[in-house]
Amino acid sequence: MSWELFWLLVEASGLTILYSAVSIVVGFFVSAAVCAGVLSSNRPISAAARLFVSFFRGTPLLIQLLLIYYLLPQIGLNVPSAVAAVLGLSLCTAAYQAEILRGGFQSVPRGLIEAADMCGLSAFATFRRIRLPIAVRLTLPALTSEAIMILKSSSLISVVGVVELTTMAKDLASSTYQPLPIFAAAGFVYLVINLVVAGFGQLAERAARRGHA
Amino acid sequence: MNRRALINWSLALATGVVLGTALPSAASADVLETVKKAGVLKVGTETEFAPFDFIDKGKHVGLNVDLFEEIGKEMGVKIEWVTLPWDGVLPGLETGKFDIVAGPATITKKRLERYKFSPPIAEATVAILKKKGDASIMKPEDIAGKPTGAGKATAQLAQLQEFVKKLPKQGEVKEYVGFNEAYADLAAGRIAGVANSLPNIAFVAQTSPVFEVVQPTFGVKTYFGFPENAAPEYASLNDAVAAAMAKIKADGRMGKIQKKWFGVEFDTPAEVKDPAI
Amino acid sequence: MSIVSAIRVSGVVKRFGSTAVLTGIDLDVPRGAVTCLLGPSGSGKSTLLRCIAFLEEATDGIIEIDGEPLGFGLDPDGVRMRLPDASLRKVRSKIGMVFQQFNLWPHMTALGNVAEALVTVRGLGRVEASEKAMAQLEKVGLAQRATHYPSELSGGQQQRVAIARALALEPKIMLFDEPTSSLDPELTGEVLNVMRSLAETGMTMLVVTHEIGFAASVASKIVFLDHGKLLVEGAPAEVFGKPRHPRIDQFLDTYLDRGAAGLL
Amino acid sequence: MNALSSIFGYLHGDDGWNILSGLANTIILWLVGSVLGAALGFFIAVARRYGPKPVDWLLKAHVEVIRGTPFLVQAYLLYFGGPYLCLALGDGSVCLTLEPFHAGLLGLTVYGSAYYSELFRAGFEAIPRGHIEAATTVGFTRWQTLRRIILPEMTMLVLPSMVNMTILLLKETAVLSIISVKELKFQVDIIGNRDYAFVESFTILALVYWALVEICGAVGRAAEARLSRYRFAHS
Repeated sequence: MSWELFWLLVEASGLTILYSAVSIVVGFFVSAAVCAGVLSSNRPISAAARLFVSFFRGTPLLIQLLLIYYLLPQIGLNVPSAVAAVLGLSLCTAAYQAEILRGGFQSVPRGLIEAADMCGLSAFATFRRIRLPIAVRLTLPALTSEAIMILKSSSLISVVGVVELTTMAKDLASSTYQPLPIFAAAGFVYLVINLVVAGFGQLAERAARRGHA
Repeated sequence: MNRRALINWSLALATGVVLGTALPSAASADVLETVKKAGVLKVGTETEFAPFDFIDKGKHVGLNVDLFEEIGKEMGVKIEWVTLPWDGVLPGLETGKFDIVAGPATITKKRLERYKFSPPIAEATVAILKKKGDASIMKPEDIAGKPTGAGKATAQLAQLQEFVKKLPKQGEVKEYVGFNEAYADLAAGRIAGVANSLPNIAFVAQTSPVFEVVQPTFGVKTYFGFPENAAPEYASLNDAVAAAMAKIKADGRMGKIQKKWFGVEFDTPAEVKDPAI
Repeated sequence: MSIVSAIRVSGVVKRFGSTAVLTGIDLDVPRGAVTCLLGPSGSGKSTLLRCIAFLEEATDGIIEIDGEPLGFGLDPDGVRMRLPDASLRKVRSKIGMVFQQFNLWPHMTALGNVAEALVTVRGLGRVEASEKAMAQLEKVGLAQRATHYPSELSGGQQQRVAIARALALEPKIMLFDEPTSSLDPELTGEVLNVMRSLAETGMTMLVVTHEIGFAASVASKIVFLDHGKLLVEGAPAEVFGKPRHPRIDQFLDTYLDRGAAGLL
Repeated sequence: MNALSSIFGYLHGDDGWNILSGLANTIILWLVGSVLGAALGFFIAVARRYGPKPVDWLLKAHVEVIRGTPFLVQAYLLYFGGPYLCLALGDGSVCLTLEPFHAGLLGLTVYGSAYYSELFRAGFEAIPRGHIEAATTVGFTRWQTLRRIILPEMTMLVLPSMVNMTILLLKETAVLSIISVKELKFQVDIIGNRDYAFVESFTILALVYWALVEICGAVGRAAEARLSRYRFAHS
């Protein structure tokens, strides 16, 4: 396999990284809200949040992307490829992240929340300043896994017309009839990106461990 | 009870949402007019189907690119390519994300029920691709008793299955998610031959040093065409494309393009109304 | 008119499902003094304290802080009713609480733990909040440890930070729920010392503890609970002096060596 | 629109049977793959925690490589890579080549194990040291401590992420159609490709996967409810 082909893969990985990174960040904020909704004692809010998780976790991402890309324009919302890609990825990861966070929230020792109550923190302040940061710390390895998962799932955004790493690899494989070396090379590029992500995850874990009771 | 209600509700919603995509788009303005006004014809395709559409050194090239360039000239519009995986291409055509699909697809009875097809652009008749130097297969009948394969649910697979059934000894016919995977298994030695349309495998053999075409073709004669939207507002556009292609065929440009990408020219009828399969 | 008690508990009942933990408690906690809640395990003393902090909702009865009802009040017809959350927050802001398990937030430094509520609740700027928090840490002797995380502090130090955190909000009343029970004996002293000097400033304190020595020497009032009921209350000399209630004898036998009980 | 009726049209006859057999394969691959994957993942997590340093490094490298590359690539290399290597090294006469289904199951197990092991690792980290020390002091062996103390305690934290991961594994089974494992997506795609009925085939896929995910989620919730007695053991 030539350097020229490998370089094409590296170039395509730029979009993989860009779309994944934006979606992970957007998805995190959505997931925090969804998780708060799931744990809420308000029944309609909780039911809506559960339905969100059920739908975006339950159906294949490919189909979610198709719905966003093809269905929304029919109700008058013209979504460009880039927006559809980010929307699909971030809503899907939000559903998964929300479930991960839920496990974390339920493991936050009750005493810490009681202490916040006694200090007069409002429910929202307790959520934002105490429960969320601790839940994130407890679930860092799972959240890192999810980030890596999304990096890889982003291969599906080709269905809305964004040519990223996997699609480029498939294209090259089918035009050169050398699928094995090209897929191996694409796998290597993914590995490098994900090792960097896993490395950041580990740094975060180490920092979090310092502040552990 | 609460949970069950939730599930039912979700399913109903999903069905509604998914089926919604199948509804014809509300816009009923004549598509040809819209295309002319914008000066742009949007063409959807996948890029894993050499030599029709593929990526060479990072650029989208192939017979379709050349052919649509000419069609655009005839119609006085620019061509805008939208490349998607094949799964997403036809839903895109149905929901109006683009005006025509550059597939190409083998024209079959079942597919004609759902879509219109442009005039044929090449023959799709099937031949066998083997590993270079495999002396045990010199004609199609030599695959008797040997494992072979093709892309699943393709017209070519159906032809191969028909053909194998009539041989004295029947080998296994494997189905692959796409032809590229079938080629990979041929290279890996799991199967002895891949059945695909002659234009495709001729190009494969020309590009890759490890494969070779077994002549002649077998099975019934079939043709490749471009899928088109069957809704009435597309009728004038489909006619305009057909007229442009007729002109391109008549003055020899089509032959040149075929020669460039297939190495041979094909004689194709003006229209396939009643396909053999 | 008599002086309003810091805390007044009237007719408080607490049931968890079918088990009654408190079966009707009436109690007055005087201002500016230390009151100790004693009693064997399971007597309901921690539950009572948690009801007073409104971490548990009493099943029945009224709790007044500084003359104002907490969580539940009486409507004009004398029927018990839930009060709005705003009133709950306002009344509860008069109370500071220290827990057995410290409950420091693990992701914040000592200083961060103390300053947090000053910023998010009181709305102080970061700088001002830090200065105030630092002053509190100095009072409990931990100014040098301000940037340490809870996991880097000993149990005694963590509990002193927790006291500083409660004090930073300038409460009128401090509740202590077995503040030294999860500490090694040699770390107990440093926490008790901080509590002693806090008592000397005239802070109203209600302390659930098994430190009988501390109770006897610092408290002005001892309240003894048994089986969810208030058994004895009074000055240490009255409660511990002879003749003693037989349950208190039994209790002292359990918590002190037999010989030591005789010394009291 | 008659999409709904054409969907039902595909659910009986030969197409219906093919879809059903695909569904059966998907469920077998999913269940066996995730059970084996979770078991392997647990042993990886234990070995990394209690084993010697080199074992930890080796397994960490394994986990990062498996996690870091797409399942598509792994399945591809596992299925096509072996024969290629054999052909490169000799005439290909002596060569272990895996059937698609076996290659798929093996790939799924190994892929899942890497992710599961990371979840278990997080679970170990979250358990207060004191609880483990307490078990040691009452004379539990390491294995007993693991089984009786650590496992139940960390389940609460880990369970939702485990359910997540198991659902993700379900969706990864669809990737196996690339190495011609005849699972659900492979069979449903046949209809889509043959008749160009993609909207119908996508709807069928979405509904079936959603139903499976909901079942998995319900099992997870039931397990959580049973295990909730381990929560709030303090105070």
